[in-house]
Amino acid sequence: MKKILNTPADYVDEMLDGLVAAYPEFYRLHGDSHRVVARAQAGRAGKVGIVSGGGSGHLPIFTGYVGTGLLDACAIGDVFASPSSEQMADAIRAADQGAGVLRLYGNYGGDVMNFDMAGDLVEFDDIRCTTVLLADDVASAAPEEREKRRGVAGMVYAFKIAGAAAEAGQDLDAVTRVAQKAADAVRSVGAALSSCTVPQAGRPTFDIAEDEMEMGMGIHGEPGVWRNKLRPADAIAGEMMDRLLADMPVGQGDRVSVLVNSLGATPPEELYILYRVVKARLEGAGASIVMPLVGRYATSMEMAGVSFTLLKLDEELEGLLRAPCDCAFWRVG
Amino acid sequence: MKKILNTPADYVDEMLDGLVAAYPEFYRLHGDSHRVVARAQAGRAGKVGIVSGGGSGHLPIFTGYVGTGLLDACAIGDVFASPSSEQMADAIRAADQGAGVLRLYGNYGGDVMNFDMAGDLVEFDDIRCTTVLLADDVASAAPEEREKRRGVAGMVYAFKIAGAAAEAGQDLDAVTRVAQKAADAVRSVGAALSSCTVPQAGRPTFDIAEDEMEMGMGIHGEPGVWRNKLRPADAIAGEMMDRLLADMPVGQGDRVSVLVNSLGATPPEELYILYRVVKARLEGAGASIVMPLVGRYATSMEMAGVSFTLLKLDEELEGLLRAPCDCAFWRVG
Amino acid sequence: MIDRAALLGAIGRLAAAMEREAPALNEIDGALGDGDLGITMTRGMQAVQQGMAEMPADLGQALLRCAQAFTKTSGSSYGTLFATGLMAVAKAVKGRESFEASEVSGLIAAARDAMQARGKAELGGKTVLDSLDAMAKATAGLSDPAEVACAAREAAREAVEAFRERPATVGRARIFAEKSRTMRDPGMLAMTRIVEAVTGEA
Amino acid sequence: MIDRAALLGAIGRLAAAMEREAPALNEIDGALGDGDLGITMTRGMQAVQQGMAEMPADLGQALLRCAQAFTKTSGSSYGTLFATGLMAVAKAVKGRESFEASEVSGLIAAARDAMQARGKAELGGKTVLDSLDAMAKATAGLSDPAEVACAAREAAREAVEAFRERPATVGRARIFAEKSRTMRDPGMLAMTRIVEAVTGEA
Ligand SMILES: Nc1ncnc2c1ncn2[C@@H]1O[C@H](COP(=O)(O)OP(=O)(O)O)[C@@H](O)[C@H]1O
Ligand SMILES: Nc1ncnc2c1ncn2[C@@H]1O[C@H](COP(=O)(O)OP(=O)(O)O)[C@@H](O)[C@H]1O
Ligand SMILES: [Mg+2]
Ligand SMILES: [Mg+2]
Ligand SMILES: [Mg+2]
Ligand SMILES: [Mg+2]
Repeated sequence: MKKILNTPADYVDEMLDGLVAAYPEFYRLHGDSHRVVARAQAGRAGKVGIVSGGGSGHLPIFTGYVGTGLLDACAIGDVFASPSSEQMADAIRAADQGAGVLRLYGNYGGDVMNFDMAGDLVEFDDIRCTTVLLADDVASAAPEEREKRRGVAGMVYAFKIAGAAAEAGQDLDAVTRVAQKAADAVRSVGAALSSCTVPQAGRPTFDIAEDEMEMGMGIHGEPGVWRNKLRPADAIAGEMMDRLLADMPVGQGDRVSVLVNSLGATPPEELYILYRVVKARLEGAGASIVMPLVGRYATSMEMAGVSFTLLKLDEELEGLLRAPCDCAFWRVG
Repeated sequence: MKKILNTPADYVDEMLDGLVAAYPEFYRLHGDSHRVVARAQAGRAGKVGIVSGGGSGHLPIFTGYVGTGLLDACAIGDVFASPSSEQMADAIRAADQGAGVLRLYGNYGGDVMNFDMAGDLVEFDDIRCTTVLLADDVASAAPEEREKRRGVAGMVYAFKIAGAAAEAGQDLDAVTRVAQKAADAVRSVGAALSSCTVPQAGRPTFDIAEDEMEMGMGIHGEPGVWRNKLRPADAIAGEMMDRLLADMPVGQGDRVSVLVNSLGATPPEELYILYRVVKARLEGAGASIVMPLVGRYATSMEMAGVSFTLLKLDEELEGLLRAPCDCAFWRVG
Repeated sequence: MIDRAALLGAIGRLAAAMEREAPALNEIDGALGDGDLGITMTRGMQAVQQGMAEMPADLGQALLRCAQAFTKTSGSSYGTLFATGLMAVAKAVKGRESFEASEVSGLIAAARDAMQARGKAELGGKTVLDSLDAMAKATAGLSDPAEVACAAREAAREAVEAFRERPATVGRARIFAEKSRTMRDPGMLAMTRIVEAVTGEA
Repeated sequence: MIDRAALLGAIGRLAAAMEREAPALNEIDGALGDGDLGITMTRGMQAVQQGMAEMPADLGQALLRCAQAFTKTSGSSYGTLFATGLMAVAKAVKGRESFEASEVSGLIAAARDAMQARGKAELGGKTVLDSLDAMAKATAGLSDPAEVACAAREAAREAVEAFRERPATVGRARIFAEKSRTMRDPGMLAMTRIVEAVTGEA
């Protein structure tokens, strides 16, 4: 897969320049590292701040979700590489409106170390920080080791729910609690058809034959649970739903939201073909689907493939999910 | 490039089933051909109807833009194939609220014949129809033969502007006039890095080497103006801007909107890298950019590549561009 | 004399011929375009056949139904052009239960003109229009049914060959103008097969 | 006795060594991961060197600055762990302008523990922690500077080899656990090069 870029070394900086140039009403660069994006208009004084961050190459994750009812700031690293802890500390400082800051991000070793370190750094600024980790990828570890799972598209729901709680004026503990509740109620699984190319590497991250797919693959190309011939859409969707529902059963009267997500190159046409099965399975189990999301919400640049994310709702989560939000990539209400 | 589907023959029907299942608040299937999508709630009685249509495989074009302040109905063919004139006639009937219907679509031979034929068919229903064709691809014919040019992403602007005029209560002649004005003020150019695969064909529409790109290529793989080694992003963007501005100069004090569009697989990261150049060129010429659009607005499934579309505004067009609209893929206001 | 019975006979033969020729027509269309020409004609004629039982005696009404079968089943250029031609003939014979072989030339010309208006192509551009033009000219002044049939067939066949070396100028094939220079036009070839079937020589 | 002068000397040697070893470290990291280990160390040490002129005499403050150079320039695991270790040592010697060779073992152990808390990895998992652990143990009870240096170097070198056949258990390399079984851990190898440079044997 070819890429449109100038030099790999400038990829992320130029990408961020273009992003803030296109949407000055939503985003601004904060500080002088060029790797921290904050809301164009800072949140209300006294609002709990929410930061996220991680490697580049996943738009709209992470940076795209900086906006009202969502994140306050983000630190962005090179493609698939953690930002530095100083950049994360800067994002925390940008997000702080005096009520403390929730660090809400995906469970990747480097990001965890750096966000922890960033917390140590902002202790000097007297900013209170909490942490909620997304670990929603059911293919990445057994249920007994849930805390080892990778964080993938489930982040989108967590950003939305925590962001709504913060916007509603809840305090840091309350926002943290509801973010954790969302993180506990979300499950994802992905399947990849092709690799993306990290600009610095210049070649596909992994090789996969023209007639193969991999089930359970991670968004950086982490190995999945099987690799085999490409299957029909309904079989792929069926197995992905099996895996999600085995991990988090959904039954009569349950209310769930579902995200059918393209990892990048896979076009919406194919997502709709898959969504038929997702809907039939959930409604067949007696559940109601609330605010389904179908599109590109968490990607690996031009990787072909999809992920499904299931969020089981209670009244509180549903209210927060439906609350307004606004950024260049997603708007509710 | 691999595809997620069941059988090629069911690709479009299943895609449309999934689309209306995901967004019942926006879309419904109209009639029994299974290839006409109309607004979930029909427009006001007395509102001018706007229909579009053409082959599948370009989402959000065409179907995605059915919605308030945009289209009333669409007829959708197989991938890259015109719908039948009966289906177009059905779309016109669905769109008609007694004030006549504007046919607003891209200049492709088959679509033109069928929409003309559809007009003949709905004469029996006493529906008055007008036509505005988009022919915005500057690479597809010389300026002297502008009427032979293909219609590409410029449609998005035309839908928006005509849709806003119709929503505002303008009559058929007025809506047609302003749609034509938009069609005359819009220019596009594309560049492809890889082909997509038509499901029925099962192999890429065209072959292009791993280190090559093609300038001016059409969204169905129509040949462009040159094919050569892949160039740096800034060079690609520069040449595309050269081509647009040569065809429609933009100068001091002009107000323009610009669409930096992914043809499918190209991720937003790369669009932002390109947008830096687009912005610099337009602002360097003394123009102001109004409501830039950066994303996937008109695609060829999983084709890698981009298109730029420039719309020169006057006060009337700017007002209509900024008016509210709402569909599953685009919302303004 | 052409009446309802003759029409039904022609429909049966044409439907069978299109089914038989579909792979060949798809293949020649596929070399320069999307390879659907055989499908277009087969589907259209199947739909026409389904309406045969209730086919009106009024040939205008009957041919309008045939045209509609094509507007329903196909969005491809050829289907729409074919429907356009049928509608033009239908208009010309509206209210009549039969017409004569001597009228055929004028009816073909009417179809040609309507199709030209629809498709906005020039005569001489290596399309089905050139087949129709040749057929209209070759049958002009003739009135013996067998002679008319023979002249139409010959004209269609000769036109395909006469235009073979020309570049395609319309439709998808235009993109491959150079490559098309050695190839017969799919729409012209299809028209030959159509006339052959309709006149009972296929 | 280790003081500001000794620190500045070590910084100079380490910066030069990392620049020299960068390609080799990138390569070994690239076999199982993202190949940035050499870059991480080079960039970090360049930033440390830039702060050398104003390096405080308080070794706690000085080492904190060194740590910050890494938190600024790198988001890679090794950079953050290295900064974490430096911060732990900084904390331990805060307010002092020198410390003795006999304290080195305890300081290394403090770094090891802080890094373990940061990275949540187990000892024995084939990571830089195992190098530090071996070094802390080998230097325990020693007070002669040359002996301490020698013991630390030897321990680091031996640890790399002792863990060579083990599978990787943390970070990116864990994905390639099987492949990693014949390979030295990049972070352990880097620690060997670091000790060699700091102790003036590289
Ligand atoms: N505008 C036109 N005018 C006249 N004939 C046309 C026109 N466009 C196509 N044709 C004829 O139709 C044939 C192709 O038909 P078809 O396969 O249905 O086209 P497509 O699949 O590209 O819509 C051509 O060989 C030509 O004879
Ligand atoms: N959680 C951890 N705990 C201890 N050591 C670790 C940890 N993660 C990585 N390492 C060490 O760091 C080395 C890799 O560092 P680095 O290349 O910076 O990782 P990455 O580029 O994947 O972030 C490994 O060889 C290992 O020694
Ligand atoms: Mg064809
Ligand atoms: Mg066709
Ligand atoms: Mg590394
Ligand atoms: Mg790294």
